[in-house]
Amino acid sequence: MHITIRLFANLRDRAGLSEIGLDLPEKSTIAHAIEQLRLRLPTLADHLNHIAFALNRSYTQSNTPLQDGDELALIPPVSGG
Amino acid sequence: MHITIRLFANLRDRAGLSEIGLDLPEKSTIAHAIEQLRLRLPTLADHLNHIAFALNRSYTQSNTPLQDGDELALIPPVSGG
Amino acid sequence: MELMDDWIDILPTPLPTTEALLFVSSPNSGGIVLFLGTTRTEKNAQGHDLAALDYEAYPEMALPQLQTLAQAARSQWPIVKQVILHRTGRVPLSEPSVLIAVASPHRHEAFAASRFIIDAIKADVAIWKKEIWSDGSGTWIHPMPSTK
Amino acid sequence: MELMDDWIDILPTPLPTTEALLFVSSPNSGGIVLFLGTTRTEKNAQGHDLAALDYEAYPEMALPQLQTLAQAARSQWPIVKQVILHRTGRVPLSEPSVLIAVASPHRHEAFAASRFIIDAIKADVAIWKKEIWSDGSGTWIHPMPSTK
Repeated sequence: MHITIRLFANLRDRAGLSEIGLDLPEKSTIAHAIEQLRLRLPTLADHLNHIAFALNRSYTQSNTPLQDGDELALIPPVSGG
Repeated sequence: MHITIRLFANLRDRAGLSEIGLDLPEKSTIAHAIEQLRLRLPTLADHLNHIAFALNRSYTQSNTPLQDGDELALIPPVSGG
Repeated sequence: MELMDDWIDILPTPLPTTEALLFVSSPNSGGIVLFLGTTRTEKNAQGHDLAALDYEAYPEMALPQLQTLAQAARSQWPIVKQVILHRTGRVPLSEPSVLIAVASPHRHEAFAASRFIIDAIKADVAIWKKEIWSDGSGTWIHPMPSTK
Repeated sequence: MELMDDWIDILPTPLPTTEALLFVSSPNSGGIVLFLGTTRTEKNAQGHDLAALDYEAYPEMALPQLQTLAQAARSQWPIVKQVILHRTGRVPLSEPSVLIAVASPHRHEAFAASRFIIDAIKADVAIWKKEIWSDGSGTWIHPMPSTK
């Protein structure tokens, strides 16, 4: 399956990308996707420890299974307002 | 001595006056002035029970002695804002 | 006592909201709270609609009271700038009768100070309102202590 | 769900304060609270002045989050009208990055609701700020849970 990962703020700046596509085996979870991302973009590795996950625009946990076409957003601690 | 009494809101409307001068014996207190006022303006009598007193623009008690030239304001319950 | 940073007045004209917000804007402020007090539509026991409010002040006392309130707010919170304006005379229902604007370093201070100021105005300051009904009659509002 | 009584948006332009106050004005309102979030001047460890803020949103998520917050406020307080606007892109220090306006029947409701909304925005909504310093360098602000 294919998912899209969206990057914001410090992650986007570090990666130089706001979006990245990942191909993953069936039954992968968010945690599996993050492992793949660490390999593909090692520069992000140090910044993936305090993030939250939004799957298709709702917060969720890292053990959530993914489906083809999902949009997974990595949400660093927010600072709006 | 001579003092000036200032009237506001319902008291001013009832009296048809915003200000009234009173001549009082020496050593009169605010309470004495109010007794004089009841005699002079009986229409106010029913409305003098819940008022506060401001002597020369500061709140004070009814046993406060008056001095010549004082401005005594009768302050009905306030409703600004 | 930072008098140039406080704008306090009793005015017979519509309250200048835009000017108040400009006045409190400051590079030392992290948050601005503006409070506008307005009056709701209402019917009286005779079925008449509330048409307007008439506000009367004892200005020689009320203005120093507002200034004292401003100082009391400064003694409790680190206020950068503040505005306290009260309107007198006839006020249409849609227009504010009182305006409070507070700028402070952190937002909670501006919320707390502006709420303190409006609560104190309603409790203590020598200003009265008369409800004017659609038939032209008027009712002075003099809340008894137990109803406030 | 009273959607016409809520104005909620994320905008790349200066926030329209006057329009927001007009929007919430209503004959059913007894008080309006407007909150404007601004940023204080500051120096970094290198002695550079804070020059501006850059705000970035995940708009497809942040906008529904703001709408959910508006509904959460309505479920807790009898809100007549409300506005929640957040600015994105470069924001000069003197200009607000966030605007909340709430009109309610009684003043305490508008104070409580506007404070609830700004606190929730800062805690949960997918928006980030980067401090831009006078030497052109930038620092993303990602508060750790313990420092929030």
